[in-house]
Amino acid sequence: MIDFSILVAVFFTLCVYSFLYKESPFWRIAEQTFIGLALGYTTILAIKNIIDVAWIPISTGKNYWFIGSIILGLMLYTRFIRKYSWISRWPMAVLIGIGTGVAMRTVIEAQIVRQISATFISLMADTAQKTFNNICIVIMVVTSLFYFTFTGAPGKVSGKIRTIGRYTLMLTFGATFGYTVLTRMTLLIGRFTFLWSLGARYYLLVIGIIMLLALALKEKIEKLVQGKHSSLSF
Amino acid sequence: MLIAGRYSSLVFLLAFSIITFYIIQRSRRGKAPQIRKLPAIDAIDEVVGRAAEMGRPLIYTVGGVLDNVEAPQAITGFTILDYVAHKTAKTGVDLIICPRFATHIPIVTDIVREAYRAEGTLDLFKPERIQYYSDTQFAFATGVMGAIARERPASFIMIGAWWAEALMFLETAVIYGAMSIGGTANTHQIPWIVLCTSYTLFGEEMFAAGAYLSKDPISVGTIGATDIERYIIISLILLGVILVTMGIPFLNRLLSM
Amino acid sequence: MEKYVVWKDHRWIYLLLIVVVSIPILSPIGLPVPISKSTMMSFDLIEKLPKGSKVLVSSVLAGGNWPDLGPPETALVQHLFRRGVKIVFIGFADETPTITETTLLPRINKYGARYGEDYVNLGFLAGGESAMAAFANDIRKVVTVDFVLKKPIAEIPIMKDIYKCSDFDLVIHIGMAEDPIRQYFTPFRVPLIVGVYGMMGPHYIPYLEAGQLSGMVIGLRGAAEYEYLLGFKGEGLMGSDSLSMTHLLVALFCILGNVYYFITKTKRKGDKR
Amino acid sequence: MSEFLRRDIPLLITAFLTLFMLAEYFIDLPILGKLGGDIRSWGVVISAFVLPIGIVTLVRNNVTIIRRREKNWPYYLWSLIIMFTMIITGLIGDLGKHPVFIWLYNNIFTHLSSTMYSILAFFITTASARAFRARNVDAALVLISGVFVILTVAPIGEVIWPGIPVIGNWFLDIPNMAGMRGIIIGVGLGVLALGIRTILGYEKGIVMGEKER
Repeated sequence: MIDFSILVAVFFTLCVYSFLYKESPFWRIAEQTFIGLALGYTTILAIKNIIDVAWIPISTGKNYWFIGSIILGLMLYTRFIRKYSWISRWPMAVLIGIGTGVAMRTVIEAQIVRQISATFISLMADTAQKTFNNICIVIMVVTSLFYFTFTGAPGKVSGKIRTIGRYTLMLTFGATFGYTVLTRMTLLIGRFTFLWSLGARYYLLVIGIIMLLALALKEKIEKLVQGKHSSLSF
Repeated sequence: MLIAGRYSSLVFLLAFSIITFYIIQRSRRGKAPQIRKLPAIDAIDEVVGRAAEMGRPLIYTVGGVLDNVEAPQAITGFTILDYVAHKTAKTGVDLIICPRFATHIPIVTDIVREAYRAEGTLDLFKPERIQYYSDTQFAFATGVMGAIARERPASFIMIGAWWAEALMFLETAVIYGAMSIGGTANTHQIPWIVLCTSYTLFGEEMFAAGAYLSKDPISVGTIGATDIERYIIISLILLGVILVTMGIPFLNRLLSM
Repeated sequence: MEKYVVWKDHRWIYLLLIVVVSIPILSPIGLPVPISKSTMMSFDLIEKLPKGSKVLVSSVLAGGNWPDLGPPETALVQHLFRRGVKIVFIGFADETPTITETTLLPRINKYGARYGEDYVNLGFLAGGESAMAAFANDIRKVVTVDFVLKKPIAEIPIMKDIYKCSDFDLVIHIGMAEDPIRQYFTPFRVPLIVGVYGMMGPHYIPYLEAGQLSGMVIGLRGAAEYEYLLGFKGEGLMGSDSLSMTHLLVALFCILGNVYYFITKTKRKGDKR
Repeated sequence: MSEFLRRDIPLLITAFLTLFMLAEYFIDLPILGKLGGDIRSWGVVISAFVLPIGIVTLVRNNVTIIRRREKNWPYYLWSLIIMFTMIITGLIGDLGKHPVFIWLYNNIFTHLSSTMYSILAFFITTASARAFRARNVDAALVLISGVFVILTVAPIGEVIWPGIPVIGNWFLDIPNMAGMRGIIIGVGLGVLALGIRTILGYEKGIVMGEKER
């Protein structure tokens, strides 16, 4: 008995991977379905969110001020009317003002003050290894901070300091490179764990082979289709 | 009156606000801080020079959504494009531009046309060399990959807010032997750009190059102010380290007030 | 084309990767998983949580990032249910409440926890960091009803004495780490553990070292370590062999590619002379 | 007058709200906290309205493509059909609880979105084989620390040689920690500078949209 849900899931997964072999109608179906479903889903969640956060407080008579926020929310949509699109700047200004203020007030302690005091480490620690590490940390923090200064005079010494800073940052990007491989391979493993799972394995082989054949003979199929429907360009 | 435990943040906020306000005011009155000649600009000159020398095209892509947090990176991309367009107008290099979003097309077209008019070679300006593919990520990336394979450029420059698509066309640029320069503030994409290009502008260095070229008083003023703030932070760290090494945790307690 | 390119048609490399990722899935090898410091810190902190203490689990879990964020959140939430603490779920991505109900909770042994008394799902708030700040400072002002039963917050037993972020004994955030540090830890000083995307791990090491994070579980690798500590075989441990093989492949390509490059480079320099 | 409404009011709103959020955080006045809570709850409501803007933009783009019969127009038509199916089934009965809505989400959407992001694993592998070369010192340093960190993340690293995780973790805890701290402070200064410019009204960018620039 064919499990239609697994069949559809395997089909769309392989449609995306068909992009690796050849750009084809399979890929375009997958891409457009993804965009359509994503926006359809977001709409429902947005409506649900508006009801929970704005409509219910008003309908239960809790707080009539919320009507103001709904009006501001609707003002966003004036951006689609050319003549009045400037009105949408008011609600955008509210969002940007809150967002900037909320991030700014705590970023000072979280990303500046606390990071400075965390770098107060002794250069004569208990073990030789720790002392070496602490010296490296202090030098590397100071040089990578100094690397991003642009108005000082371009002297020999400042050039040397900036080079150390740039090399530190390169080692930092190496670590990011290492862990980015982790994220990308994780997503790949997640997909193939599903494709090789007992339920999906047979669909993988059947749909996979059919799709490979269709892609291999893509050019021939297109000539065939071209003959019949000149307007439909696949 | 003030909430305890937040005094040090408030002191930093007030101090840095005054520094930023003062430096921007001075720079708007004409006394802007001097940004040093950045190695990035030399790298861009070298890459444009290579395209002129080999008589092959130069592909320039600019990325970043205009109406959100990515806007500053897109603007820097436009500023550097203006600089490059002036150079290609002078040297007659075939400049191809691949804008990331449809909203970039009018802006990019104006920049290049004005640059060619300013250099007096308006006849060399060809609007069809501005090739737009799609707003969606992978369709844009495959479009740029196709352009690189088709045009076989000598040089490739990509400035802006890049995401996963960066690696796709960077690899193609390396395979086809283009000498390339990359610039972004998205730290998660910098490893690829460093590994595939001859020079990388990352984070503030990209904004500094933009300010150096645009001479916009507010951007140059902001960079001057942030430099002073960095010198303050560096001296605080060095002072703190010395005090802690001598066993005086005075600065620690001061900063955690 | 660059002369020293090893593979003309890159699609053979795709096939090789598919083979390398599939073999360990079909026949696992079972390599040991060393435990890292950041995962150990998280496990020890939750292990010491007294029964009945209140924990906030805020997350941006979604279909697209499930393989990266799902396993860490599953391991952490499984440990919370085992400790018998009270859990409040809140989502900051539009899919989070749905995927928490349909995918996350069904695979967790809840040790008889009852919805409403021991755990509750407060749904989704739009607005990113600003919504997080709004939620942390005054929950009842932005959340009116819960996600599952649609009951007003005041009538839900678990929410009886919870008004703002400081009423929680521990906060766990799944997603990025900087906005929870700015909106949960910095203003309220509540201990914060994060489950983050693998690629963001290195970016948050300074916060761990500065004491702003009390623990961090980094992507699938962190989840595998945590599952090993909890003693149950989830997606993390099942995927760790494939993780080894695929990483080894990339590392070998980097090494061999550069060895080949330097050999041909010296040969090329030789021709020029 | 219209200039005042069009440009100055939005800038004043942004500057005032940024300042208010700062005042609420630093000054110990309960009234500020209460008002701040109200403003933020307004923000959450407005943000909810931002989400569907993507739909209006997409529908507008797709309709123009379909009307002009541009290349691949049938796919854009399909995109609208599947989107409205999702919206209509989502609206029937309890919001987002209709069986077809949940089926489309579980069996197509989640698979599509995680597969889309997994495709990058292939590009990393080909790029590491063909493009990642130590052409200059920068790339060499990224490769050295990169390879050690990759083999530290993979459990097999320790099996090959116990020294790998020791070196890998050193790269992670010392140079990476120091370099990232420099970047974090830099980003902090950037957020601060953007905030200060917003309060001073120099930051027209995001509020005005691209026409103004």
